[in-house]
Amino acid sequence: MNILHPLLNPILALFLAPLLPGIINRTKAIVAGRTGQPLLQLYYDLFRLFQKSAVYSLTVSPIFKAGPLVGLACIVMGLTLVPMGGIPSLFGFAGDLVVLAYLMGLARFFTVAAALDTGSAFEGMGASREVQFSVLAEPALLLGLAAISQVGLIRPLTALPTAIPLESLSEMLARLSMSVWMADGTVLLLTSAALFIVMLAENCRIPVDDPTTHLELTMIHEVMVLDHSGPDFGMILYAAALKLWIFLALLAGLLIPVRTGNFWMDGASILIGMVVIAIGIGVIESINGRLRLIRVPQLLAGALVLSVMALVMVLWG
Amino acid sequence: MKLWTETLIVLLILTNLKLISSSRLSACIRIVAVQGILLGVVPLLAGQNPLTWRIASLAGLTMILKGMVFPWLLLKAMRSANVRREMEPFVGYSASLIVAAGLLGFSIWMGRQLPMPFAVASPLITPMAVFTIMIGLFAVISRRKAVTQVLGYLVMENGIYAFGLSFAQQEPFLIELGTLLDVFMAVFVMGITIFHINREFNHIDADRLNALRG
Amino acid sequence: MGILFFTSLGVIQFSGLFALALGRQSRLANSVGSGGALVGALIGLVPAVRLFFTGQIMTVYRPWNIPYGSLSFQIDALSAFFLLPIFLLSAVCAAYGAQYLLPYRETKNLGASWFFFNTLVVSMALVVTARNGILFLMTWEIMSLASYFLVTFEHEKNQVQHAGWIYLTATHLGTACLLALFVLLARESGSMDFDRFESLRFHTDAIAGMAFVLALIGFGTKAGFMPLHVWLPEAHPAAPSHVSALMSGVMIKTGIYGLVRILEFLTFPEAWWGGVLMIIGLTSGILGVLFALAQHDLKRLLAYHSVENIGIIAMGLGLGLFGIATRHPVLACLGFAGGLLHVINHALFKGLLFLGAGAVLHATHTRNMDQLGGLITRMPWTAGAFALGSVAICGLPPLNGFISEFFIYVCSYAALGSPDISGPAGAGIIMGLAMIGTLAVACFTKVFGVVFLGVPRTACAEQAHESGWIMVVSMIILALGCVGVAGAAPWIVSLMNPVIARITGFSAGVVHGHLTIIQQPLESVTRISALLLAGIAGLALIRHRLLARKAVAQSPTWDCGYSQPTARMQYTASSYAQPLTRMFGAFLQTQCQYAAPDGFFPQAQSHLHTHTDDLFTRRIYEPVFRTMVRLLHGLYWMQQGHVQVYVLYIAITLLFLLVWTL
Amino acid sequence: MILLLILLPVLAGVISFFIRPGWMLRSILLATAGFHALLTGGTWLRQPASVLEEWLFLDAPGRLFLSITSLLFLVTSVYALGYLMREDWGQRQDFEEGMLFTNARESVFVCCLLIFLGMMTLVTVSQHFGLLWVAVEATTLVSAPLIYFHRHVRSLEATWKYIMICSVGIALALLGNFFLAVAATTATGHDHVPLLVNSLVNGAANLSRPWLKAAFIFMLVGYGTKMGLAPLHTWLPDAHSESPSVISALLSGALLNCAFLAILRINQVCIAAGLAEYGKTLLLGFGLFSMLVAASFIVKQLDFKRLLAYSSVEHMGILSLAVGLGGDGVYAAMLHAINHSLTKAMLFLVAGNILAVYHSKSTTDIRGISSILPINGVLWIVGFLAITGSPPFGLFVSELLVLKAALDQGHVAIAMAYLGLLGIVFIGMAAIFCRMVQGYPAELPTFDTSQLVPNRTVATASRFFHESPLSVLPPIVLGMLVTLLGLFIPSPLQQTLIRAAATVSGQ
Repeated sequence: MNILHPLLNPILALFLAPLLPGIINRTKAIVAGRTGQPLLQLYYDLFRLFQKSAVYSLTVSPIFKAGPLVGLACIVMGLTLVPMGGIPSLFGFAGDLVVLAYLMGLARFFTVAAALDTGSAFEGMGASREVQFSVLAEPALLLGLAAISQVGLIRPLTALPTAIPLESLSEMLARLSMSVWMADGTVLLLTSAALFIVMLAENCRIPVDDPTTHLELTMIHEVMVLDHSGPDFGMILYAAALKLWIFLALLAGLLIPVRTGNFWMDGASILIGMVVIAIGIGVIESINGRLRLIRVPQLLAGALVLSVMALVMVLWG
Repeated sequence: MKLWTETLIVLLILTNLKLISSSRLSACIRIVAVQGILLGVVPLLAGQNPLTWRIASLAGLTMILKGMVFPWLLLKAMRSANVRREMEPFVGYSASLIVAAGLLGFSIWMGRQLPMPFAVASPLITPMAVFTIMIGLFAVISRRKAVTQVLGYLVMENGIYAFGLSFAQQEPFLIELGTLLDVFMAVFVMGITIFHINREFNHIDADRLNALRG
Repeated sequence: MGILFFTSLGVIQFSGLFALALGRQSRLANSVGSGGALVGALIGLVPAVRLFFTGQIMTVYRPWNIPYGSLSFQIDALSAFFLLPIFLLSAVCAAYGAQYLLPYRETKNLGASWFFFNTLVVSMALVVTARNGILFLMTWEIMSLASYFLVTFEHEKNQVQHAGWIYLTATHLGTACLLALFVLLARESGSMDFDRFESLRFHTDAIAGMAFVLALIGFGTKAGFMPLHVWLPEAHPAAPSHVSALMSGVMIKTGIYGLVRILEFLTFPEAWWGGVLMIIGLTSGILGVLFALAQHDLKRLLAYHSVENIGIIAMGLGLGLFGIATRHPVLACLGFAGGLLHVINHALFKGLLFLGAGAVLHATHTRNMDQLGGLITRMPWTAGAFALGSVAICGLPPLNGFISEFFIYVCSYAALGSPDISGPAGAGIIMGLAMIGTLAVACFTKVFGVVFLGVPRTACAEQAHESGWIMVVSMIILALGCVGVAGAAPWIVSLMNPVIARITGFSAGVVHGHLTIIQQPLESVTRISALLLAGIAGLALIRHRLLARKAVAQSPTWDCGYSQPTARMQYTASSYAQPLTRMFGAFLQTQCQYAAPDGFFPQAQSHLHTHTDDLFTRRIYEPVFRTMVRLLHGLYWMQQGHVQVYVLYIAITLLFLLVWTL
Repeated sequence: MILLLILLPVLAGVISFFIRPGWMLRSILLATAGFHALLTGGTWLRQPASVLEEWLFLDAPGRLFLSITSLLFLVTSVYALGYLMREDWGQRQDFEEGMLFTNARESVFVCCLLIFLGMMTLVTVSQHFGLLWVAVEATTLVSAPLIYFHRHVRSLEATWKYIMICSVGIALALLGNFFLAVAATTATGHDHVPLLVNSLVNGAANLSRPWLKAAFIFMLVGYGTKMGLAPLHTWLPDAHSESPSVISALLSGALLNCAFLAILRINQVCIAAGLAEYGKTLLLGFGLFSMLVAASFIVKQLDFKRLLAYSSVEHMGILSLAVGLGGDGVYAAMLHAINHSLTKAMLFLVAGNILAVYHSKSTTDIRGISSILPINGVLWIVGFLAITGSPPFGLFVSELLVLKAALDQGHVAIAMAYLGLLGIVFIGMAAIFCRMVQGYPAELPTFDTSQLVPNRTVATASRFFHESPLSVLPPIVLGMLVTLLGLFIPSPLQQTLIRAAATVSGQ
């Protein structure tokens, strides 16, 4: 495989990620029968925000200013660890999935700290919810990936395997060919469902969070960034788009069993998959309402249960 | 010889029974005095050895101390404390007799469990001694007045002493004398304490001395 | 090498004695005590560090006129591995303490305090080097007692007295198990010398299992395994902060040391040992962090986090045991390495956090987080160090906490592939670790956010000031340590080879072979961390450029149109944690006192007060103790003061014995 | 030499009965104590010859217990010096119930104290069971006036109970002696083995088993009463709490050991006669039950002198348990006896100091000892740690060895019970001792108001309470000794301990 192939995902992401929210919004608009925002709305927004100056609260400290920087940097680094189906990631190594999850954790830490730095009750509220949901989402994510790591392995029959493989995300996903899907489809479906829910939660989509609401009391992610403005806010929006990209890439890698070995073919299929999933998100957002906050943990717990089931099936199935 | 010995044993047992069934203190003290004198006779009868000056003097001393000096001391204490009767003992007089019957049974059982390794004047000596000890203990436990308790202690000592005189005569004189002296000292110290109790509390009810607990 | 080690201990102990002798000349005693500890600990670092480079084991043996005792010491790789954090943290805490204790110089006997501090340091060093059961138990108990006296520094407070009692009780009961453990080992081996224990091969599983359980309880009490942890949340808040740092940072780790050392003697572990340890680890980890989340007291919160981190260490060790029991050397090596590395990491960041908490306490005189806020502008250095410590303790990259958790994660993922019981064990640990990690993030965003960020909630936070330079430098050193371990992670792996070889009993070559598996991923992690930092710097630069020619405005925080926001409207620690504490309410059982406002113009003050007691204290220990006292008092009728009854006892005893035996 | 050891204190005691001036009495006391200690020290250098047809002989266990007794007596007599000088000999008020009382005469006190020493010496050197019995009984009688030194109602009550219970116990022991004599008599009824320990051990094969068993029971119960084995211990807390602290120290530290020695002697005969298992069972039972009873009374005990007394019951239980376990346990018992005596005496002396300042024995009222009596505060805590078997004090080693003995013999249940009870005692004592020492007193003790300046503050109060050397040095010495024994056992002592253990376990 070409040494440049792993660069595909980061480069595509950096340029195309803002498109994904656009696709979702267009879908929602079409389903609702509205004209809706242009597909490239986020690009315009970002451009405008980076042009603007910033307003900072009187109470804030450097932590507030560090929040968007760390958030964006973490997500960008995360990008380098995500493969696109059969196309390996840039820096893949054994255990990179942990690093990926923890980079998002670091981003969360600083976003939340920045929110608390303003001293606003609303932002504290949002921060509090954000960390609450992550408590269930992250185990679901890591267990789901654990299940994937065991799919399609040739499991030794003897009690004493000589070596236990340690794999990177790329190797795990590269294995998921059609034949593996035929054999372990249920596990993969369960995992995909779990990861899909995690994706909805992590990217503040309905039914967990409504990115378009304007009632601060009910918001989660958006309310945390109320005080950010200008380039800071731009970075936050951009990071959010990249994060969505990461999850969609993972999901598409999971759901699209095209492992031909042909770079263009594999890449294109994953990209198409991502667009399809984005449209799917749009449809779901159109036909669902946001859950009551108190119900969200149940949804996430459901995701966790799905992951555990997948893992149980793959370990004993 | 055996006849005399057994008569003595029965007498001792009877004194014990009498002791725990009478309420008048002076009567009790007198019974203990009688028991002391009877006890003085024991070495003369129970031993196999011919009568020596040692045994004779021991018998004499026993009679003097147990039959006269102790009762006198106790009577004096009783008078100074101005008590005449054992009021409401913990165990009533009839019940005491029933308990005594039980203790007698136990003593005989114990005598059977511990057969003498050598020939003795009467197999009843051990039960008698144990019974006397038990009655003494019972008196200490079931009676309220300090004087009665000292009496009980004395009876208990009598039992031990009876046993010792009968079977442990081989032991040197010093022990026996020492024993006597010790008992004497004990009663003396107890008497002094009773005197103090009477002075401090204006009563000699041992059961009311219960400030120290827990 | 031995000379240096004992010189260091001598310097520390004698300076402690000297400080004690100086007594009321507090300022001088303070300097002597802390200076001696600092210098001695730095000297002591030398032999410990040198062992890792020369591999030369130091052994000292002298006969000792105590039955079964011998003055036998050895610094092997495992000892040295624990000596490193002991001496490092001791030195830092000693320096910090010198400044921290100064305000007490009029009212307290600082000489005594330093005497116990230095004794604690010396006894810890001796605990991890002793090679004789009696010697070990003695130093162990002296360590406990010294720390007890340190905890009760402010003994005039009822709370501190109570905390001291709980600590003393817990540690003593733990020691009781250790007594039984060592006596058991001595019975099997015929000697109290560790060398003889080592030659021991426990073929009787029952005895080995019993020894393991005893070790687990005995050492677990000191380490703070749930449910034996109850002394930690009491003792750590009560102690002066440099002492809390030392106790939480390294003293509780002597429990881990003891456990590992005993495992070294019990050559053939069984799978259930690993299972037990893992379940303890999961329980401690998850419940520890949950209880931490529910606390308002800063130091109590940190104490619960020690329980959590001990849980993580226990998970690593549990995986290691699984590995040995199920013959997966990879698991054994990675698990033990992860657990032990976390020992050092936890020492660094928990020490740092306690010192930071101490600085806050020093400046504001309160440990109640809900009264703080906005300290970052008043104490920037402390805040910075604390933030770094917080990121590290959450196990987030690019700091050291992540490195050890990464070991354990990798180990768990590796375990998944094995067909035996290790698979589910690995899955459990992945889930637990993920949960602990996110809960820790929740908890430390709460701590950092509520204490340092926002605006001050009360006057005491308003008037806070930065600590003295020694305290600040101490914190910075530990912060650098956190960064350093993370940066040097790939090289540290090779340093751990002899330690792991010692524990697992594998040859150095085998251990090296298995540990290299993680070498390359670690290098990648380091690279990504470096890139991350570079990325942040780059982004900062970009933003700087973007904003360079524009007017940056400042305004009050947007409060959704509310016209008169006050500091009291900020989210408090309790409200921040509320969704999570409610979610896990079944475990936490938070008690709530609430007086609702009444009417349109409420007159009476309404208030809300929540309190989360320790579940195990309230549900298990207190009832058990109460029952015990009641049962014991059942014997009170014995001593009612009636002499007749007393004589009756004699008679009954006599009759009973006669009837029974004749 | 042995005779001198016994007669010296007795004669000195008799002489001092007729002397009035306080200083003379005190110098006689101190001189006798010192000389006795010197003589005892001499026995370590040269084995004294046996006297009175081997009735008196100083074997290894005897020497051990004699040394404890002599040492304690010396230390406590130094303390008593200060105590007697401080004591107000006129009429004064009892601080608990407010009534007036006086002390006994100083000469009576010194006289009894010295004879007490003589009798305890006699116990340790007696090889003859009869003589041993006489000596033990004599200690009871001479110590009664000592307990009744403060002539008030509570001490009188304690004395009465002490005399009554111990007399009954001792009487039973006497019967035990007679039983032993019967057991030692051969079938003809004329010839007999003398009641000397050695003769009985050597002729053990000819002893009558049932009688020996009965003798053991009676002696165990009898001397056990004196030693304070539960449930025969009932006099102990009363006597210890009401007697002057010097006397409590001697009772706990020396007298209980003497009774223990008596039990060891008869146990030795039993072992030789092949009744080892039988004796062990009884000793184990008494040991554990004593520990249990002591533990239950120590927890939340309201009177600290009673607490110390119950602690003595506990340790007597440990001694009994240790001997019952055999093996290492016997050695441990010997070591433990020393350690316990030193520590308990130290604690009682400190308790005396605390009592003198606070005028209260309540564990709930006394606070902040360390703030007004710093040295005593430290000593109190050290004593607590030592008595509960924490290192680096001697009891740690001995208690560990007892545990080892239990596990070595395979008595897992006993080992667990032992550890559990020790744990309970520790917890109970920790709660009481720490609270007493820590903090500040709610109000300052008001005893010697002349020493206090007005407007005193609690924090500075320590400057106004003088801790005289005579009151703190003796406990300091004891504390140092017990620390030393925890860190290092001198070789001569070690050898004596081993020999003593061998002797009493019948080897």
